[in-house]
Amino acid sequence: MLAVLGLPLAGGALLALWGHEKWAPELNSAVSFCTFIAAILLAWKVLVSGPMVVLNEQFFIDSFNVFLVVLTAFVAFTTTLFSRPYMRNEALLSALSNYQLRLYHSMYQIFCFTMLLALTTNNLGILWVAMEGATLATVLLVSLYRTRASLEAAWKYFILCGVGIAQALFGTILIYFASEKVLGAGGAALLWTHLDAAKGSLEPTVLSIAFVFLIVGYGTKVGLVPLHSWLPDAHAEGPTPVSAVLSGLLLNVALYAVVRCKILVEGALHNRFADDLMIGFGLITVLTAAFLLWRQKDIKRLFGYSSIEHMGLMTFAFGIGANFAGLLHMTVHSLTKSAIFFSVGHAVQHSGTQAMEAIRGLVRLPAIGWGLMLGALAILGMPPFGVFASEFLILTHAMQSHPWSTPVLLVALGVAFASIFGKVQSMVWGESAGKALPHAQASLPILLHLALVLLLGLYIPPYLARWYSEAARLIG
Amino acid sequence: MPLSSQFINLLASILLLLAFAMLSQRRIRSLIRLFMVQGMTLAVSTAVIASTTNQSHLYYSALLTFSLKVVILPWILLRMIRQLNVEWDVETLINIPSTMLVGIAIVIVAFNLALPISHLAGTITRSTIGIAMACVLLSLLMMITRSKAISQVVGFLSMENGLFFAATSTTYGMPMVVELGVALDVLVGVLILGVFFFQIREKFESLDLRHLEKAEEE
Amino acid sequence: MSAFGLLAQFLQLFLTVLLAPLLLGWVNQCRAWLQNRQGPGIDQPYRKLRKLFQKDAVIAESASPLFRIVPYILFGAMCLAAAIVPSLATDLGFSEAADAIALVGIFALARIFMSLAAMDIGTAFGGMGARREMLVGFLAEPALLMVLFTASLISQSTSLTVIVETLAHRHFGIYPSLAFTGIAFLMVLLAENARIPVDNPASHLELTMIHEAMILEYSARHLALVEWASSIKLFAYVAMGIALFVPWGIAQAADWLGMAFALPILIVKLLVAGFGLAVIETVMAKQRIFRAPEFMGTAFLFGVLGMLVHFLLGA
Amino acid sequence: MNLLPIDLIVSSALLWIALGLVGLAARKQPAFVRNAVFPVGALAGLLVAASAFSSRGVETAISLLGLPDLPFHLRLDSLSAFFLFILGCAAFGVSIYSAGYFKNDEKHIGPLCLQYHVFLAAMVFVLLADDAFLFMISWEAMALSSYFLVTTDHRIPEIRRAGFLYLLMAHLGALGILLYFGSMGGDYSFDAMRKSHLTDLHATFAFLLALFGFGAKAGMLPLHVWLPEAHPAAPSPVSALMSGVMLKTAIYGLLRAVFDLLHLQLWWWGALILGIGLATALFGAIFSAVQSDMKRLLAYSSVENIGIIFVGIGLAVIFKAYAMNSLAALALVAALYHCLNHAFFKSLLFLCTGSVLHATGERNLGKLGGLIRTMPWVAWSALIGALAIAGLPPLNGFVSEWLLLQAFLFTPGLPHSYLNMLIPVAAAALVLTGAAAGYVMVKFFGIVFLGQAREEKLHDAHGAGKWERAGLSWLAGGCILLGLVPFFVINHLSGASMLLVGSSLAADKGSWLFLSPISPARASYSPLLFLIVTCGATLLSFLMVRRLYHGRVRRTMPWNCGYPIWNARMQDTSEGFGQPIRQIFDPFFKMERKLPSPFDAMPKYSAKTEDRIWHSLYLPFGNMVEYVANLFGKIQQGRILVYLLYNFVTLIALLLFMP
Repeated sequence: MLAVLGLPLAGGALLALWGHEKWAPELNSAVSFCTFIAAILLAWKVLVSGPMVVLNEQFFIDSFNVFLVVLTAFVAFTTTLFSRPYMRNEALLSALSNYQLRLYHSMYQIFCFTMLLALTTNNLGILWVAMEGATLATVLLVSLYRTRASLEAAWKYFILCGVGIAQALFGTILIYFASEKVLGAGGAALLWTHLDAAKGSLEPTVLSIAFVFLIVGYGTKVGLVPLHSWLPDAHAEGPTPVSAVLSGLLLNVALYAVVRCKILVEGALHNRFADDLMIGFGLITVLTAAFLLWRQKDIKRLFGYSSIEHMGLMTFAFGIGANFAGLLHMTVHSLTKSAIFFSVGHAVQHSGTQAMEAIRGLVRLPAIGWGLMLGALAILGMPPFGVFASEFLILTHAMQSHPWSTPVLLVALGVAFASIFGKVQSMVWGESAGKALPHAQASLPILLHLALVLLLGLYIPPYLARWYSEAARLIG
Repeated sequence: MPLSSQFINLLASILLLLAFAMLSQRRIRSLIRLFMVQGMTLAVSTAVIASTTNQSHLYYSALLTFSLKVVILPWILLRMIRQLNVEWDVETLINIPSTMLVGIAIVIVAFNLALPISHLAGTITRSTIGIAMACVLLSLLMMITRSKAISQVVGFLSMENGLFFAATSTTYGMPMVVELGVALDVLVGVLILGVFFFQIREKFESLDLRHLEKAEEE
Repeated sequence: MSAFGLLAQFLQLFLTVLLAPLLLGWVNQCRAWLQNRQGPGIDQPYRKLRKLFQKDAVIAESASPLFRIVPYILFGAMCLAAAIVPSLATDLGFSEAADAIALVGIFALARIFMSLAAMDIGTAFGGMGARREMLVGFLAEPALLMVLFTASLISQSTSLTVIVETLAHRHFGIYPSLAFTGIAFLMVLLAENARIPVDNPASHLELTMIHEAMILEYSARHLALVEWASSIKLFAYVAMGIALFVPWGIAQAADWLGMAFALPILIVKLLVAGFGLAVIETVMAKQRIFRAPEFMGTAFLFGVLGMLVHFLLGA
Repeated sequence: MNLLPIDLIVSSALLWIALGLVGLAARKQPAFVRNAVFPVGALAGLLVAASAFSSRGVETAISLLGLPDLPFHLRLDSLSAFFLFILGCAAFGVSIYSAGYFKNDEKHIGPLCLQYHVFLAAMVFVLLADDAFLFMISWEAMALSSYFLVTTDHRIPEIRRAGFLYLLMAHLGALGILLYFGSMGGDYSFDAMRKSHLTDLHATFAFLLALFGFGAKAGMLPLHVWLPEAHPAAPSPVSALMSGVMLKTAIYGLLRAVFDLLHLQLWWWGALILGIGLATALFGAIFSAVQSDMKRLLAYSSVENIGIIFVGIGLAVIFKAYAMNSLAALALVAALYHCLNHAFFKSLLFLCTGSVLHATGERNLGKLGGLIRTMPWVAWSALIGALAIAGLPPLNGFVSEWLLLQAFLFTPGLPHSYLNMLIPVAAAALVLTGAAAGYVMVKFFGIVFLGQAREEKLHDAHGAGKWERAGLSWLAGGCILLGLVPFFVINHLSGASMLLVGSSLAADKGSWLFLSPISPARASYSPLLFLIVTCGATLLSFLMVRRLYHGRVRRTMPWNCGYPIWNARMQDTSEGFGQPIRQIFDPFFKMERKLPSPFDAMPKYSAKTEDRIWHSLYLPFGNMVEYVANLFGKIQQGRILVYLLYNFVTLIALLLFMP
């Protein structure tokens, strides 16, 4: 448990000192790998002995968050594998200084730390602190290149998420305000385990106001329309490994926070307010993002919007109670989206631009071209990839519980398909005009992710399925 | 109503007044001063609550607030405007009189929302939650109407103040761990922003946010 | 398939194939008479065939084997067509092998092979003729099927034997549906057999010719077979018309006596029909080739109308 | 161990996937891939066909894979067995052919081999699927693998465009199918759907979704636009499989959806399918007549044939709705038989175009000609295919059209006067389509293989290799056999028609020689006798002529009405050949024509015909999406203040409207 949190923190400190060295990427990977192993051990323990509360009740691990911990650690690890050749290329192509490299490596680990902290903490306050920390860590990563565009993106990111997160804090205060009556003042009143036990007796009015603030607040980080505006910019301008973890992990963590709060509010309210809110946000997000995809010209913005769309879909899924599908979608989305960003990163290096019309013939680098093509198809919900499985479950669930919503979803999925696929196709096929990369590209993480997504599309191992069902039950 | 409670209500109304003042203030330097006063008010109110309720950790809290929001942050901000040489801000979306009207509407909304809640509060300061909420929303409004980066940050920080006020006055403060974390985040955030300002100025030769509108989608 | 059926079948086939050129000769002779000419005599087609068979064949150097096979296929297909149209008797050995739809199929088969052979050499005329022929067929084929469908609907069968038996047994009366289809059939007959007003068998004018354009490159025995096949086709069509619209007198069931009577009756009918054809060809003018679609479209329309009238009036 | 047919079929499909991987791994040894992998794949196809043919009754299996609550269900019944039979037969011929064909594509052979075999395997699973999830997975895997095959030559922009359009339409269709399954309810296994009882309205909704989804795949009007783009773009064996087999999976899906999974059928569904089918058939026929690219011509002809199959299905639904089950069986058998036939002759023709393309490098009809002399094997195979597709006796195309027309002739029994009146008109339209098919095939065969070579290089065109010949012969042989002895297959179809409409064609009423679906008095047809008589007469005449007049044959210039100059440019062009049709059906086309003026030094004539549907339906739709996207785009101002305002407004609005 401690290792899961301690390792990235220590790694961050180490890399702050030596992040510019030649072996820094290896160290980065090694730290992430150890974190991953620790996460697996943790998961194993939870799987065997059930939920646990440790360290003076400050940390709480159940099947819901432990699965996200493993996912986060895993994607963080594979991203470091990708980041190694990518940043080497980047250091040559964009002439990064030692300071920037140090900053990058250490912030990367700090970012992982804050995400893991947000996932494992039992204290809603700490959850908030960690979320804010994650924002701060990534702001610096987004503005790493110090170009006008990246500064602009980072500024928007900072302000919008800052405001959002402040609203979430207000929501948290309101929850504390309500729980204090029941649990008494002091530390216990913000501990999720206690709140969960007492959620039935919390004051409904307070909690519904709190939930509005929380969903607007954390929803900003999730990227729910109309609070999403920071997301495409931040994805487009940061280094690609950061885009990969932003899309693949941070959004998940934010959604995790929303869902945790939803569980409480739902328990207190005894009505469908929280669900309806999530459904509404989800649908608006999916639809808007789909149409916005149509207009994109920058490859990373394109996939940024695609992340928005998928977060909307997940929010919708949790809203209608398709929790199993939502969790599965979280998993496959972060695997697929990060794989796509890996390919995109190299593709951009290969062609020297992020403008899609200038990218052609990526298939000349088979791992990149095929990675992007298959990844895009996977994210669009093409079987036999796992995204299809989760979308199938979400859609079928929606058809039974909220039939009116299915046309909206289908329109959105159709438009998203036309938008993304048309663009990806013209980038992957055709004659290549790019130049060779100075360092060999990272094919392994791409293939690994896609293989996992393919596997999940055809077969969900029983222990994973049990895990999901367990977590889905927890969510309610 | 006990005296301390009345006093706190007074401080709360001062906060609200300050929020309006900030909303109408065009000069950045005065804005920061107002922010300082806001921090001061906050610290005082925290201390008063601490003394009334004998919540010792609130003293630390008050101290923290004071040092951070009255001393450190204004100092940093003032230094910055001196170095960056920005004095005036211009309102962008809405002019100031209309902003005030919107602000009043917001206060009404916030009060009405808080009405059912404040009955529940067991603290001596129950009616303040509406004011805290109004402060938060007013600060948000201020961020929307300003075009200079620094005034946005001030708005952001005053929002933080509103939150803090909500936390102390309605619930006698959050657990210490949380508060420390919040404070750390705010501090780091401001430091990062400082770095940012210089970078932005270096690249754009200005701190005007209208330069940061390039990422439109055609 | 009874012994009688088989025998009757061969008898009819034999007679048809032999007599077919005679019908053509008769039509031409009548036309000559109507035009105040003396005419070559009704045995002229036979003389022409004999002449052609005895010549040496001249074939274009670019001709493929397809070109040389087609005349035989054409001849074979027309023989089958002549065999299954009941002209002498209804109890025919092969009648179960092909019904009305298959009959249309046979004509289509012959037409397509003819067109392909025409395109084989690669001359301008060949392609032009093939295209025009296919166009005529494209419109004539459905019209013919409509005619046959109406008959099939009346008799609840597509088997030609059954159709003829049913039609022959009904009470004499006015059948508007048959009137419509009769007109349609006549138009199809004219078009399919390259008669005026769609085509002129006697003309080699490039602007108008259809059938002749296709067989330009044939000579000697191949040409003889093609010509013979066309005369059988004409015969089959006329026989079909007789069978559909004036079926009385065709021998039914195993009836040798009936057959003995049927032959002279058939000859009389053929003479009348041939004369009728000649009259039509004399009084009508050749249409422009662009009018052909309209002409065939009208035929198709009549066919459909006939069928609808059948539904409407039940007759 | 007793191996059931379903096991054999599943193992063949897995073998295909394995072969694909082997091919990918061995991409550095293209000769091995061609001469070993593809033939083995062909044998697997034969195994599929044989197992499917020998299967009786219903076999089911449940796989370990799939979702936790919904493992993959497999089911082999007579309907899927029949379509698997089609798949196996066609796959055998096409794979054998591919072994020879891909020698020019050695660069791509690895991915090509994988995609090709995955495509085959996906089709198997589509046909075997017994739950919505597996069905959708294999359905989309099929679309995806064929998309990759279509874009094999992705350097050409048109091919990319075609591929995009194809996958987009496939995906939209798939969404429709998904919605259909969703509206059927239950736990998404087909068994549950069979048991569900929907109201009329609900069932109609489901039916329309299924029609949309499967129609998009089948190329039904007006969802056909992808088909003439995608089929020509693919390598020829793939076009063959797509046209020959993949379109049939859509037919399979529609049959499964309408007859098997939905428990009721309404008569107007049938009328709708019938109407759409007719429009599709007519549309396909007249459009293929004006094409000048040989593969596009064949693609439009596929549209036509799909229309014909739809007509059969529509009739079957009408009959079934009025509980005239034996007639429904007749119409259904006609449709199914046409599926089989089309698989054979369309694959054959596409493969022939493949050989022509390889030998000449040309797809444009205007640059071909006279190939019967340089590549006789291909030419004669193509002739068989062309005659079969034109519906000429005694080949297989005629049998299915004959059955279909028979079904039409029974409509007077329907208790619905409008239908009674309209359906014969529909029969007329169908016949018109058939005649148009003849026109098209004369154009296709005549221009490609007959006449003189329109380009110099065609004289060096080489014939097909031995693998290719083998593949062509298999399919051509199939066309002939299916035409001559339809009885056996039709007998076999009784299982499927029993399953779907609860009745079968009592084929045992006739002897094996005769085909008489109802009674010999109503109608009968004996292709074998037909052939014997025709051939007998032909042979007899041949022998007689030989014997009596064995004149010499002299070869010389063609006579050509005595015109002395004779060259290839004087032949009919493909545009010229299509001109009459273009003129008659003028309103159907959007035509651009450039006529040279008499003073042009280099006179050039060009005519381009386009699909009106594309301009009147798809482009406005695309513009609409564009417009909406721009509306949504307005919210991305790029100004942070505006974004903050969004946040603020959202918050206030939610607070105000909170319950």
